[in-house]
Amino acid sequence: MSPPLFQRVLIANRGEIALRVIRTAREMGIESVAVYSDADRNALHVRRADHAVRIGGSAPSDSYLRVDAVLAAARESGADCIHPGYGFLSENAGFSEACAEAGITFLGPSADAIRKMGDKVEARRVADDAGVPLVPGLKDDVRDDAVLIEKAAEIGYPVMLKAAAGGGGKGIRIVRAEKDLLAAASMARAEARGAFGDDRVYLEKFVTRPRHVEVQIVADQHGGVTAFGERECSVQRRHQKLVEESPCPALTPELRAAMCEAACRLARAVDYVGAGTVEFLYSEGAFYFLEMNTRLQVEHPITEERFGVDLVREQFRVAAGLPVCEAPEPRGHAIEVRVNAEDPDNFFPSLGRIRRLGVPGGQGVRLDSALFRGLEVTPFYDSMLAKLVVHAEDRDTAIARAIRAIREFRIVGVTTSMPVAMRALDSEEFRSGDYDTGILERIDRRPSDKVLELAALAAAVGKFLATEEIPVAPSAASRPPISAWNLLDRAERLGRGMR
Amino acid sequence: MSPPLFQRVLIANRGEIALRVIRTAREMGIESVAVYSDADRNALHVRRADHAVRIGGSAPSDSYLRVDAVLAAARESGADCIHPGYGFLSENAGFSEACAEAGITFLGPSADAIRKMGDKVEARRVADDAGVPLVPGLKDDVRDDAVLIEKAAEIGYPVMLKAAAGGGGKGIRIVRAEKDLLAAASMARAEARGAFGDDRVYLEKFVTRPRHVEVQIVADQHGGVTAFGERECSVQRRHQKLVEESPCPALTPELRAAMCEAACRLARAVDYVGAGTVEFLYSEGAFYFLEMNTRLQVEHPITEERFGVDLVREQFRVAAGLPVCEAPEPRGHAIEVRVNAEDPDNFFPSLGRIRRLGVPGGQGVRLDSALFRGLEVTPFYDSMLAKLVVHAEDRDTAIARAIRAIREFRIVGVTTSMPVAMRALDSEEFRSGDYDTGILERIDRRPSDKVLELAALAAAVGKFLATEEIPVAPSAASRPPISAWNLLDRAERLGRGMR
Amino acid sequence: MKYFAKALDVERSFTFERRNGSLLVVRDDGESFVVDLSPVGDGGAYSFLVDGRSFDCLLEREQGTTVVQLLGERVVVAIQDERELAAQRVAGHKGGGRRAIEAVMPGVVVDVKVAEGDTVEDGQTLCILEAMKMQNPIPADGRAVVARVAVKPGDVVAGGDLLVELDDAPEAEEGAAS
Amino acid sequence: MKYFAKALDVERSFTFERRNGSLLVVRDDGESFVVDLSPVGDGGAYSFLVDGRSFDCLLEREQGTTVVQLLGERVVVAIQDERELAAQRVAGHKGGGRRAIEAVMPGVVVDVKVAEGDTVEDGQTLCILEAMKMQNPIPADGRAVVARVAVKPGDVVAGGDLLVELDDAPEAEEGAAS
Repeated sequence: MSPPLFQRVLIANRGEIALRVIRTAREMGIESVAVYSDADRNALHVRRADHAVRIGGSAPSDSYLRVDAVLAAARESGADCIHPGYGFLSENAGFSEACAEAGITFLGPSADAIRKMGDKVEARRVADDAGVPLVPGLKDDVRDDAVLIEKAAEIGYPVMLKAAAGGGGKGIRIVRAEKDLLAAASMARAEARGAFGDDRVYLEKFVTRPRHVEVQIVADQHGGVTAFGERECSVQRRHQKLVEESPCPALTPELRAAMCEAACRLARAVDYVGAGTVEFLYSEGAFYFLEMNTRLQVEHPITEERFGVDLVREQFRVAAGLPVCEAPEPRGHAIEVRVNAEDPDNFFPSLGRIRRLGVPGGQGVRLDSALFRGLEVTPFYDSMLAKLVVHAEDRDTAIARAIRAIREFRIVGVTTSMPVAMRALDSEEFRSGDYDTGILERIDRRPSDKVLELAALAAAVGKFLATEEIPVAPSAASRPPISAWNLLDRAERLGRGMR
Repeated sequence: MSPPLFQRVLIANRGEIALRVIRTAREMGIESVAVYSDADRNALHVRRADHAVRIGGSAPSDSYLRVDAVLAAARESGADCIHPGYGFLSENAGFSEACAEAGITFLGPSADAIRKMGDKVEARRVADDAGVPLVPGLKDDVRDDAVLIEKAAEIGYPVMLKAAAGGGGKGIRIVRAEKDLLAAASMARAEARGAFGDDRVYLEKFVTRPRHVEVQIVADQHGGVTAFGERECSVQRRHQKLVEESPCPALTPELRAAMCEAACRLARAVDYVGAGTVEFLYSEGAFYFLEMNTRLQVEHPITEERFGVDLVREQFRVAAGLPVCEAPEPRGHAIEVRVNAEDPDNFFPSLGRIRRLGVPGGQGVRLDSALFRGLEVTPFYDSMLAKLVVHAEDRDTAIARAIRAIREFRIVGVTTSMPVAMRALDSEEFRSGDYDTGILERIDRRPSDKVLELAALAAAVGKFLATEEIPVAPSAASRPPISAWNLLDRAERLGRGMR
Repeated sequence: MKYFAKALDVERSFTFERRNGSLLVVRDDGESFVVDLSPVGDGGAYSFLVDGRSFDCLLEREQGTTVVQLLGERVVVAIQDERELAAQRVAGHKGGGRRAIEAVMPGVVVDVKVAEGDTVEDGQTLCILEAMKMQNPIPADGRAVVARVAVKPGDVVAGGDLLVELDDAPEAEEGAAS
Repeated sequence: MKYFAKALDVERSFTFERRNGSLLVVRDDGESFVVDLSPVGDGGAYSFLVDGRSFDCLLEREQGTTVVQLLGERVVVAIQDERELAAQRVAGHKGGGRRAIEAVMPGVVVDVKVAEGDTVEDGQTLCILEAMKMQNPIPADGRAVVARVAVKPGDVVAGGDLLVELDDAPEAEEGAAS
């Protein structure tokens, strides 16, 4: 075996992504250093790392967000590189800079690239210059009716009129045909003046049935950029992704190639080094730049499964100055289901202790999680408990595999989002492949009658057996062993029913 | 989705292989029927199937080996096909026949093919006729010294002289050069006469540093046979495989092609239909037929991982009359580690209840097991608890991944063979790829000093903390919560140390 | 004895019978099932056989309800036997009265949507609690009048802390309430 | 107080000290370690930090021994504190005497290799027990004389059933025993 590329990596993160990096580091012969907050003393990323350093209190601002504490831990433990994971400090340009100053390799892009892509206006400008398509629209208000009509025709209907001073969806009017444009414009101006005291309005294409599609790239220090295909991430609620798949069922090979090319152009335009994701809005044969995430993405495993690459390994490799690998021929279809600790009906976070855990297995099933029996799910961190990733020969089999894996996955102690994901996967809309970012709102949230009937039956049988098995007049000597459940039931009966 | 190939499959097996078949059946839209013995009422294969039928008592002869009970269960549950798994009835020609008579599809070869390959002498004859190489040797005793010398030269030294009436390794003499042949022959005859009252001896090639290499084939009803490469299974003890890998690091592309071709010829020679494995002895650039297993093999997943195929799906497909798929280009390297409930030092079976379970995960890790917390490991069945399968870009990474997955795998309640497998994987001999069936005997069974020192330290700290935390004069009111462990320690101290 | 189960809008009652070592359940619609509910270990896992069909299920029994997990779904089933139902009927209908809406989890109050004296409808958002990186609207548990608002934006609350107190509102007209 | 640990041929003793909230262990060779052994749940899992190095470990404590699982290995550690060692010394050396060799698991006796009166060496196979599809040689636990053979080939035995009784053998010469 060749000597490892780095001696020791500090992972400035927690949970499944910290574990993800530890695993690849170990496989590459690189020692790992975990950092932890007080709440995470017993977390799996601490137990699985080779070294562990406490960096502060439970609140992220007291630990995982502290640049000084993380760098001190790196120095103390002798780490020669830092992996930021996602979230926390991963898109903090100052952190990238501080690592460079401390002589520790940051496994991500330069501060400059992070800053450019982190500023929405600047990112759009860079993308535009690099020939990456943006959602068509005007930058300024147009007062001349004839010009407005001409520009709207150029953009193509439907178009949106957006109040310049507005935001959060306020002051938007959708215009579907030219005949309605001028009337809508004057109404929009009047509304904007009333609401914001500013009657300027912009024209922008209204993207119908939008899909969220993103391209995974890895760039090296020698100008090499590889695109590892795309991921379809339209199954979202409140802009939080719940299910992702690869490839996107809507793309033609030509569109895919064009999208990958555009992503690579953008990466080159900012001298990008490392793994990154370029997000696009896709609609009816066209795609538009949304933003670039200058880090490893949560849903990167579906790309890894299809391409047979390890993206964290590529991160280490390009950071060490090696060229990025060529993209192998992708194989089959991959789906990721995010398992969040939340109420499946109202998406409220669910806190508690994991009392029982049974994980799915078998062919084509990968679980990235930091779950263990006994884990306390606290309010301090993200509610994502696990990423269930399946890979199969074709899309139908991948969907079937994801559903069977969800059925095998047992978590007791907190409620999870799995039932919602299962119903989305099982829906006609998802199966058809022809869906958009509104899919979750259209999914039936009610379990089937079959399930409800079975649940009622199971609950009744459970109660009957628990009730029946308590002797009517138990004597200490002859009493059969009584489980905690039976005791609970008896307490219930004595406390309520028999009073 | 197209209609399923079968309505309902009964799995005439238990444990991980039953679960394996249930999973693929579900993904193909085929309902599954589990059968179970009394010991297996709560087994995972029963809980994960769509239907379950009790077939008898805990001893295999009272349940899983009963052709009548299995067929009755198939009729009762309306199954239209039966998967035999491995072991139990899977290589029982009468069972294949009985299924055919009952009008139920047997997911395996014909009774005729099973019989031919099940009879060692007949199997060798068929293989010989099909041009599959056998270990060179003579079928009869040769009394003429000149002929003996000539034949031994033809076979090539070293050769073995084996007593015709011998067996189990008794009465074997190895001859390394021609000058020793005649003396050895007369000694062997004398010994054979003394031991067995029969002085006939045979001449056979002595295979030095043998490796066990096998080829996976799937054959359809139309004469199509696909070979899915080979598996290297030389890490054995007492003829039980412990670690398997694919590809075999010793084979050249030419040898691999020749071995696959030979396996396909043999399958065609017996009109084979279904999945099967042709086992070879490999030594120094040559391979010799050992036997054919007319069923799915325990270690089939490493083939699935490399080729991206589902062999159980192929079994269903060819049984339904569809053509077998072409072998895709294999990718990377795969390793299987069998996790047996046994003492890692003496290989004794270890029985007990699984009290704690933590399974490995992440990229390239597949676990096929019917383990769950609470499982009773009984003496009735095979001691294999799980198959840990890893897949990676290259062999070095696959080895590293297998080791890190073993380190993540936690089983409390029975001892397992994992430490032995880990040391084998970590050995210079295995890493070099140049090993043979004797490798396990050469592996150091002692944990490293580092591990022993750490274990001593951990045990001491554990005992110190448990002892220290018991107040010297506890009063009921102020006593801190005492764990069961502390109580155990206190009992120990009161019962022994303080007496 | 009868057992009454309610899973969302599915309401059923069951009676039980033991026959030749098997357990027979008869449902109120006359359908009957041979069932075998076998506990796996002690954590609430069961192997549930219904007329030969097999379900891997989890039952978490709490006061008056059982949370059932099977086929990838999670269903909260209200479950009572005849005695419990009778006891409850004796206790009579409690009504709403004044009640506290409490923080279901620790978090930060980012917005308060109501003021004292407001009449709110069932499900209407009272305030918004941010926890675990998400904004969670806290809804009214029925039509009510806001008796007291105990928090203001920016407040950090622990799980169980009082957010809002509600009083029963005068009955709305039949049409509006349904 | 000193703690004595023995893992195979590694024998160590340790003393403990608490310093500024840290736990310091000093080993008999003078090496010292700052350790933190943090229990994870109640099943014997621990996060074990030794001078900043991290180990995910399992400790199963039994009478006089602790089974330690870490780094993929499983090590049985004999562990005693000073008091226990002193008590044991008082009790004195017990010696072997007559003892029963029992079936460690249920199975079928397929072969008996010794007869009454035989002198057997440590580790010598007494009989062969087939269980879980494997043949398991049952060894003598030391140099001994066979006092009684309680089974014959074909016998089905349960776990704990007597197989053979052994008596202490006269001491072998120094050279043969080592």
